[in-house]
Amino acid sequence: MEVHAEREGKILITRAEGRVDGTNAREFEEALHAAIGEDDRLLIMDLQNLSYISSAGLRAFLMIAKKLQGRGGKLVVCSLTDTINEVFEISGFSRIIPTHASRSEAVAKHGG
Amino acid sequence: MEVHAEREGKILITRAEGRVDGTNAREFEEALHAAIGEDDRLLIMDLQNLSYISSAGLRAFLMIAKKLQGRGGKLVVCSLTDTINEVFEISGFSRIIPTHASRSEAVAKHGG
Amino acid sequence: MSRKLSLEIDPRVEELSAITAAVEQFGDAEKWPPDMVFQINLVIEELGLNIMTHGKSEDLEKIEITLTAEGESLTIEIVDNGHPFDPTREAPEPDLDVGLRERAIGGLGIHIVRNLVDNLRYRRQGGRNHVTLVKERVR
Amino acid sequence: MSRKLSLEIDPRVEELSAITAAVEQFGDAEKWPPDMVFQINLVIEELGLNIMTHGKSEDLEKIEITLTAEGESLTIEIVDNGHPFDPTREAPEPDLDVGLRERAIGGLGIHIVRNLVDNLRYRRQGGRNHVTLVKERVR
Ligand SMILES: Nc1ncnc2c1ncn2[C@@H]1O[C@H](COP(=O)(O)OP(=O)(O)O)[C@@H](O)[C@H]1O
Ligand SMILES: Nc1ncnc2c1ncn2[C@@H]1O[C@H](COP(=O)(O)OP(=O)(O)O)[C@@H](O)[C@H]1O
Repeated sequence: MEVHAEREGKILITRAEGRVDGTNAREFEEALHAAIGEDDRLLIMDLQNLSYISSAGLRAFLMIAKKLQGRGGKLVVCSLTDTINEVFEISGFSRIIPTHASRSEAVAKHGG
Repeated sequence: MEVHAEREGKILITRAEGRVDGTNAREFEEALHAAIGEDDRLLIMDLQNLSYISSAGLRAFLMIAKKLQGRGGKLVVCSLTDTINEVFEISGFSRIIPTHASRSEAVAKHGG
Repeated sequence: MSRKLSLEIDPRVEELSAITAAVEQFGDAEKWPPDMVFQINLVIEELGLNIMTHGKSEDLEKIEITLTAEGESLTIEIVDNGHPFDPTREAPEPDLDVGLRERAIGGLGIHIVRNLVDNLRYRRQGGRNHVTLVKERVR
Repeated sequence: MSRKLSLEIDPRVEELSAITAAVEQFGDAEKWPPDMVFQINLVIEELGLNIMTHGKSEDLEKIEITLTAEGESLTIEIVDNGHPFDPTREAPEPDLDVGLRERAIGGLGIHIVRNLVDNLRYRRQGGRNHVTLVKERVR
């Protein structure tokens, strides 16, 4: 698992790569907390290269989404593979975390 | 499994490649019979690229060795991998089929 | 040919990686699509981690995971001697209709398992939990 | 983690290729050296083919092959319901001291098996032959 962070204007964009499972979900969450600066309000997580996630990893997404919501911001995800998308659907995440097909779509929708 | 035949003067040299097992030992034996001409007396089989052999394949070696002996010729093998060599040793083949480390050694010893 | 793979692991999270690798190889041999490998690993991780975290008891020694491929269906059996626990009845369904603020953390594992397999059965036998999952091949 | 792979095959020579592939994958997972993969495939082929050719009876339906890796040793169990046959006693040792002309064709399979494994046991149980082989890891 790897987390890469970059900025596009005021938007924080992270790419998650590899597997997020019970062996590394805590690390994953910590990497995200570390990437989020005090002034960040919008985090777009690009999941194109996320190959696996289990409920331990979903927990991290929820924590980050709640953290951002707590300061009036939000977490948005994009570029989910079919199976990751299925897991998000089953978990009801698609109803509470805005999900987009591509990064540009996410930026266009939430970046303004 | 593949059998390639070539000639070096009066010597017939065959290279056996791949696996010779219960599924293809008969084919293997037939390919050798087909390669041996009426006048051939010395067959050197280069086993460098033989990756696997079972007793079904050993049977073919013995048939060919007997056939050549029957006409006053002989079968010689060379370039056995360690495990093929071990199987030949266990089977007592090393005592009845001359075995050489390299093709040139086999030619030098039996080709004259 | 039918094929069965049994893995016996210590109840430690670190064993998950070895399971993942074993399931991937089994899936390769069975020519599963990658999605199916993901899903099978997921259900095994969810139930396996639950045993390690919630099912832990003095007795818990080993977890046995068996994959049996026959024709178009895959059967997974997970056996442990931790606390008796029936995932078909005892885990409450998570409430997915609330907003982000009210949304509970956790409680998704068994829900995911139920949604990904075609059949889920439980029996307690000889002091051990036996959870059996059946999954039809994904195309 | 200990690992066990069970294969159930029809008694047909064509099944050998599937066994070879399965043993190779199991060996990869266990990080066996290639020599060991060769040797394990060889002993399984020798005993498996014998069951298909010599052990054939009306009853013979399936052959079960189980590989169990634990620590440094590998145990292989081969079970069939063909004719009763005890390879530890009933197969005559081939005469390897005669010359090429007198040398018998065949009769090498069980001899090879005996020489490649560390332990070979037989029992007849429930109308089935159980042959158990143990091989310590080759380095
Ligand atoms: N093997 C088990 N033994 C005992 N209790 C369990 C077991 N597995 C699950 N549970 C109970 O069921 C609940 C729901 O499990 P699950 O859906 O996996 O979510 P989570 O593990 O995140 O709570 C757990 O919180 C726990 O109380
Ligand atoms: N499963 C079996 N059932 C009955 N007889 C067997 C079985 N396996 C081996 N045998 C007997 O033992 C002999 C030696 O077997 P083996 O060493 O494999 O050589 P081969 O198969 O070439 O004869 C066989 O010829 C056969 O008579």
